[in-house]
Amino acid sequence: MRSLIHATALTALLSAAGSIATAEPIRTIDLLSRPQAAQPSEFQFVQIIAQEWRKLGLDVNVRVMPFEQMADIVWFNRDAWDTTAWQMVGRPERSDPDEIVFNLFHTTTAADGFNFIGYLNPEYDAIVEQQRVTLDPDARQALIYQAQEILAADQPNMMLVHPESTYAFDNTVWNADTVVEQGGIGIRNTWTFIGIEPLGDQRDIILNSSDNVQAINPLYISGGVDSWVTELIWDRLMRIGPDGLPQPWAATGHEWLDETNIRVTLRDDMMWHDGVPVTVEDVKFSFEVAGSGEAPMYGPFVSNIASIETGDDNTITFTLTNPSASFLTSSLAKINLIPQHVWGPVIEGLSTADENAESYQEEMPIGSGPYRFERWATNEEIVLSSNTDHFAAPKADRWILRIVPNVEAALGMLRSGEINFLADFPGDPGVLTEAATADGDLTVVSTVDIGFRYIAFNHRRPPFDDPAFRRALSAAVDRNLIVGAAFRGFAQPSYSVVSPALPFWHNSGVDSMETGIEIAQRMLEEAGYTIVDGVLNYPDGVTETLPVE
Amino acid sequence: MEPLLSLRDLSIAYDVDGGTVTAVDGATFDVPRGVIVGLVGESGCGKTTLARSLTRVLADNARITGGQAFFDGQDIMALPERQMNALRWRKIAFIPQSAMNSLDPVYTIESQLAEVLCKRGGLTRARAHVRSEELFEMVGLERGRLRDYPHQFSGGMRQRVAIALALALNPKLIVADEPVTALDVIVQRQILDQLRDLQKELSVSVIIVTHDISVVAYVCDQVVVMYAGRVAETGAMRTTLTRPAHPYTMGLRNAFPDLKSAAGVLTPIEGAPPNLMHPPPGCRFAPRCPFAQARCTDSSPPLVQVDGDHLAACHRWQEADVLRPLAALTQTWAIDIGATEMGGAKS
Amino acid sequence: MKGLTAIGSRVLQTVFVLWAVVTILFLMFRLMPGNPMAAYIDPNFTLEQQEALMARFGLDRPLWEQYFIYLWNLLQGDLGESFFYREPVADRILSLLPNTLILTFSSLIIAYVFGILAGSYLAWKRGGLTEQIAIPLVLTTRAMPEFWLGMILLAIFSFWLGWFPAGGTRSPGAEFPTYFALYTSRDFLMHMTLPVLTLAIYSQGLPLLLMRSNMLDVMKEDFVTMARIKGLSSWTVVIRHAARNALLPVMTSFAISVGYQIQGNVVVETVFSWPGLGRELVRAVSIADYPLAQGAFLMIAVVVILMNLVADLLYALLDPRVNRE
Amino acid sequence: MSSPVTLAKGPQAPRRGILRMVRNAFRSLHLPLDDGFAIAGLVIYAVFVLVALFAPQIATHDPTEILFTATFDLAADRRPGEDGFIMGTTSLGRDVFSQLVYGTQSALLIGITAAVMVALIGSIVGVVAGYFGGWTDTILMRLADIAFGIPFLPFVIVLAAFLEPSIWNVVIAMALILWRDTGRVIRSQVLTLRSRAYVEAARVSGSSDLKIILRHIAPNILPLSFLYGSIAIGWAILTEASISFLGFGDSSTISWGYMLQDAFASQALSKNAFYWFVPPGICIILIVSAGFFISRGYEKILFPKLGR
Repeated sequence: MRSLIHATALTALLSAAGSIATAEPIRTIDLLSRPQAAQPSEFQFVQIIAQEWRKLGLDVNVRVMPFEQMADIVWFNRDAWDTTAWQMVGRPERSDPDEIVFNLFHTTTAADGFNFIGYLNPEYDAIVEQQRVTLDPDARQALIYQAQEILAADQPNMMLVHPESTYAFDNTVWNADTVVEQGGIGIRNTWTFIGIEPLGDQRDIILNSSDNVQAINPLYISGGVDSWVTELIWDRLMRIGPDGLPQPWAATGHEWLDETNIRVTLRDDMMWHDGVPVTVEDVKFSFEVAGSGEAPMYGPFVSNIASIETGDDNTITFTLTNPSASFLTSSLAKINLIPQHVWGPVIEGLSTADENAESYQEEMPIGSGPYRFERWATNEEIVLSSNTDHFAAPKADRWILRIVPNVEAALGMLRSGEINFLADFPGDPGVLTEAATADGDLTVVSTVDIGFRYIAFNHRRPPFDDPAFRRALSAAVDRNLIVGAAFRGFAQPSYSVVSPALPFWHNSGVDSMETGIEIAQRMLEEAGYTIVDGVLNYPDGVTETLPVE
Repeated sequence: MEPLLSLRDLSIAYDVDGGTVTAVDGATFDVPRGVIVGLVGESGCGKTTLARSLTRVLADNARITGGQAFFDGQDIMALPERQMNALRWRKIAFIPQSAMNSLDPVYTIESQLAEVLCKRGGLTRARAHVRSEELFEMVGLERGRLRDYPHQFSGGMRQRVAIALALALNPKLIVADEPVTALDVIVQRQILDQLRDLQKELSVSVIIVTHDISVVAYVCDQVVVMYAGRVAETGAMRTTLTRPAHPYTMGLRNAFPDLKSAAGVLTPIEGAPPNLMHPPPGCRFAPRCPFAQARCTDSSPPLVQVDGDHLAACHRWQEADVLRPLAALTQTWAIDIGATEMGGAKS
Repeated sequence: MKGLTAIGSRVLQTVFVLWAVVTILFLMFRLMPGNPMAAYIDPNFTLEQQEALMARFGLDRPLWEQYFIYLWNLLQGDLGESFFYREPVADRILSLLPNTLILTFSSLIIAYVFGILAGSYLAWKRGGLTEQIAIPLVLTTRAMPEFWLGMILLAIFSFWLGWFPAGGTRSPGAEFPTYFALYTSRDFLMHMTLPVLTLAIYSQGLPLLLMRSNMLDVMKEDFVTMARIKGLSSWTVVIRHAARNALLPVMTSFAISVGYQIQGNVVVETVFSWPGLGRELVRAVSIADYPLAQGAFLMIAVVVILMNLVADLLYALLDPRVNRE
Repeated sequence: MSSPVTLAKGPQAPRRGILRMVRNAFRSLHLPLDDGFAIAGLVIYAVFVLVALFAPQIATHDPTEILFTATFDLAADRRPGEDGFIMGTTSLGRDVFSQLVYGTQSALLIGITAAVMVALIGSIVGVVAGYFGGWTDTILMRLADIAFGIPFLPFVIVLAAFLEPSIWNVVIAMALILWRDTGRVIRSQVLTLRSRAYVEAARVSGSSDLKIILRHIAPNILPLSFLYGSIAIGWAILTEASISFLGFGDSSTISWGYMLQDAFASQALSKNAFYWFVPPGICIILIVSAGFFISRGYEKILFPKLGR
């Protein structure tokens, strides 16, 4: 209310001052959002942002559409949109900032990659290229800091929040002390599933997912839920630890021989679930298949590997084409180890077929991980059982994933004991915390996510090519309002694409922004924008030319 | 010999919106053993209601308001439902007007015969089958058609089926409600012949309800003429039809062709039967009667003996011999009696 | 002979409808806006990879060619491969179909048994107070959104009273050697109760009202009166004659209801986390998995079309008046 | 003699003309006014129509407006009466009462347009097929067969997913599919009408087809169209609700189905927010059963035998 009064007063002033100019009005700006049914928070913050922007004299048209249509426009028709809500989800391998800072903003990904906003900044390109090959963590940290500062100044996107991932478990079934909170990910993680200790007779972890499992395939990066399963069935040389840093897993350790050679030693006590021992040849095979084209989604993670040598002493040596700072996270902690005796013939058969390994669903998936595959009832449940021979054998007996599309039912099941670990909760987290207080036997844990929500500006279309305009739009909205009104408090204001959940990489120097309608109006005024008859106009002399769609 | 059925003052009324309709009002007549009695009258005169009342299966809104019906000495109107039900079909069977609608379309004829034979006659399935074939032969149908469904028969054949069904349990009385109405004349005659033959053979009593006096003339021994819920005239068929004492019977005779000889001019009775919710005072036929006098509209004529078992309910019965020739003339009935007589009646 | 010809032409008509629906489906899914590849946007996914994917699913060919390939594959029982699950659509659908069918048939059988009994009862008690209350009540059950009813039943019987589980077909981790063992277990019965109840409450209205009005009609028929005149017991009159005849259209409506119900299941399967065809369809549509959506849709359509056929044949079978020469 | 007539035709005449038109239009609806249920149904409709017309006056807020408290906090999950919200607020801070009131508009809009489409298309198809017969009939009836082969709800889901979310998707789908029942029934009705003596007479006397259809056929099939139309109202509203629940609804237009979806997605059950998810359900039940009640009234007009 208060800001509205200011806005009108200012509008009067501005229009009086700028009426003589030959300025051109800014067209109606589209703001894309997914439907409320799918994304209530997004729908809500888009409404709020549109309300605020309109106070600046912008004509904002909110267009609500399902993700497929939105992606079709944003991704495949890059000249055709103005602004859109967008989301980056947190994944363990995004604990290394490279993927985000490089792919989202580098010039090379602007044409058909993830830089769909068309941000072009040679200075920035140089910095993110440099951090890729800087192996010294401190030096690399400085570069990542610098990149964040450039982004803060340019505001290529309007960062909004890092949501909090909220999960819950039954503390009468599970020992709360054994639940592991992984930074940027939350308590639903492999460490928890391995370490969680039953208190009584119920020794099965029964968790829910609102989405179906797409595939259980170590060579296919499929749905988000699928990774919960694959991470338990298959081991990797390294795993991202609760602190967000890679730590030895199937490997006992690693050693950089030089900038492009790294030697890894494999544990010698590992067996595949069918009883065959895990060898370095299996490891070599796994990385080769990932790069063979039969597993296209894994290709990028091994594309930097020039060659792989196995040694007699249970070692594997990777030779890289270029030095890579994120190799441990994005390759060693990413590639699933698969048994050559199972996959060898399969891959051979596929090499002549149309399909690739992504279409191959093993009847009985065989890995070496802490859980074995037991059963899969389509769209209903997946049952894994504890691999007691594993070096990190789980304390629980079974891991049972139930597919529960109805959020309300998921919560009901948690309270009735039908499930004992709420691993997916698209609903209102406030309800969870209230339920926990009321019941006493539920523990709710919220964790700030690596992922984030933002409004993407299309730099190909004026006025979003003007950093000053972007800065003003960004400054118009109080992030705390978004946190409170769209996320019910379960989020943190975001000012950087590198989440505060990654304390080593996050530059807290950019963690503030003066916001408010008056501030935004002043910024626009200073950049030469005017208001004529309540409509925001371009600075004098600037004409609106849109790219040909 | 005591008659098989004696109706005494039987009255049946329907409860309808806005009042009561007395469909049968004090009906009194006898049905001797081993004869065919024709119950004749225009539609709506109560004859069907009367016929149905003999089975005591009436519409939901109908009730017996008075009188008795002695069947073999028992008043069936006063029998408890259980005992009445014991009589149904075993003693009193029924031939419906339209056999098409009266046969259940989803069962074969055999199964419908068997239903009666087993459930009501206590026969075994096997005996029932034998009996069914026997019945089919009796009514002149091929036994091979027992397995057929009702819709596969022609109208006349269905009527034979209905007769077979009625005969199934050797009843003493068969009530046939317009048994041949829907059929063409040739088939009518065949069916009636069949009925007559079987009746003689089995010496069963039959009541044929009909609006067609020629049917009565063709097949009945006795006749009961009903008008507007009341018995107008009753007696031996030949006497009653050749020497009717009631103008209504005289009129009826003119209105129908002879079954045997397709007769010449037909003279319908003008006007319509009275509304039975508010029947006119006096003789109910008076408004349409060419011979009505003042007393006719004042008081109701009682049923009086004309001659032997020939009874009639007309004030002018004694003048019957004089009136009869007049009634045979078409112009007697053609004058607009409604206007004059009705007007007179009302004043 | 005549009957056979009639059945033959009815079957031909069914084949024609199937072909038409298949064609409509094909066009519908190909001509609608939205990029089928949009679901695979990933920072690491290159344009070439996307094109390779398009080629793999034959989406790079001309439309008419795609159509004939689709028809040809369909004739061989090949519904294509799911974009999302990367497995044959037919396998997936066939593994879900039993769950949907069992839900559909159980609820309909309950609905019809109840509806037929209650409908007959109401016909018997016509004009009374029972009817004055029952008819609006029945109409109301048909006016309820199924998901709303389901949610409320869920809240009452599962969350609040805790009598029945809140979703799925079996307890977590419960193992059954065969589908038969699962479907005959107490566990399955408990899980099935609420969804079946929801569907049954919704579907009982049709057989009930149909049975009632048919009974009222049939009770006025001469053959029912005749049955009474024959002195047959009330039971025989009502059941053997009245109900048997009134049941005819109700039974054929059962087949048609199967078709209707199987589409309505979509909503209830979502409420009760039931792994069925409807839920799969909704999910496939929302992730633009065309082959899967198309396959699930087709399977539902096939059930609908076949049930329309069954309804007609059933009528011929149950009513001797039809096609018996 | 003539002057008073001219006088009476003065300024009042046009208004009287309109009145008569309204009355005639009203009469042509063949409203089933002799049936208790049907009257109850009509009264329910009348109330909802009034609410829809005066929604801006009745509603206390803009139903899509995000509401804040004086201290700039989101006014979410307010109980009825709290902070002056009659029926409380949603989890996203919208006024429940206002949504309920505005939901009436969408419900009537969807219901009535769908009913009109279904009745209109079905009647046209039925009349054309039944009246002209021959190839026209064959083609139209094969189309009806096909429409009978398309599962309705899945069809709406696909349509709603591919087109931008809108309440009109339901109406479009109904127009494309649900004319089939109406069409078939009206066709058979027309077939019997066509063989009636007066239609034959009109045809022999050289009346044009259009004239015969409008004069002799249309009035006789109107009640039947209305019967199917009044059932279609319910179908449309229920379908819209289901589509919303499945997440294919239009969140920029407030409908009862949208409200229910919003409530369930926001765990209104767990929050015991009965004031939020019960009223829209009741409203749907009321308006849909009102349609059924009215349809029973039409049934009585059409098939008096069924009456009791």
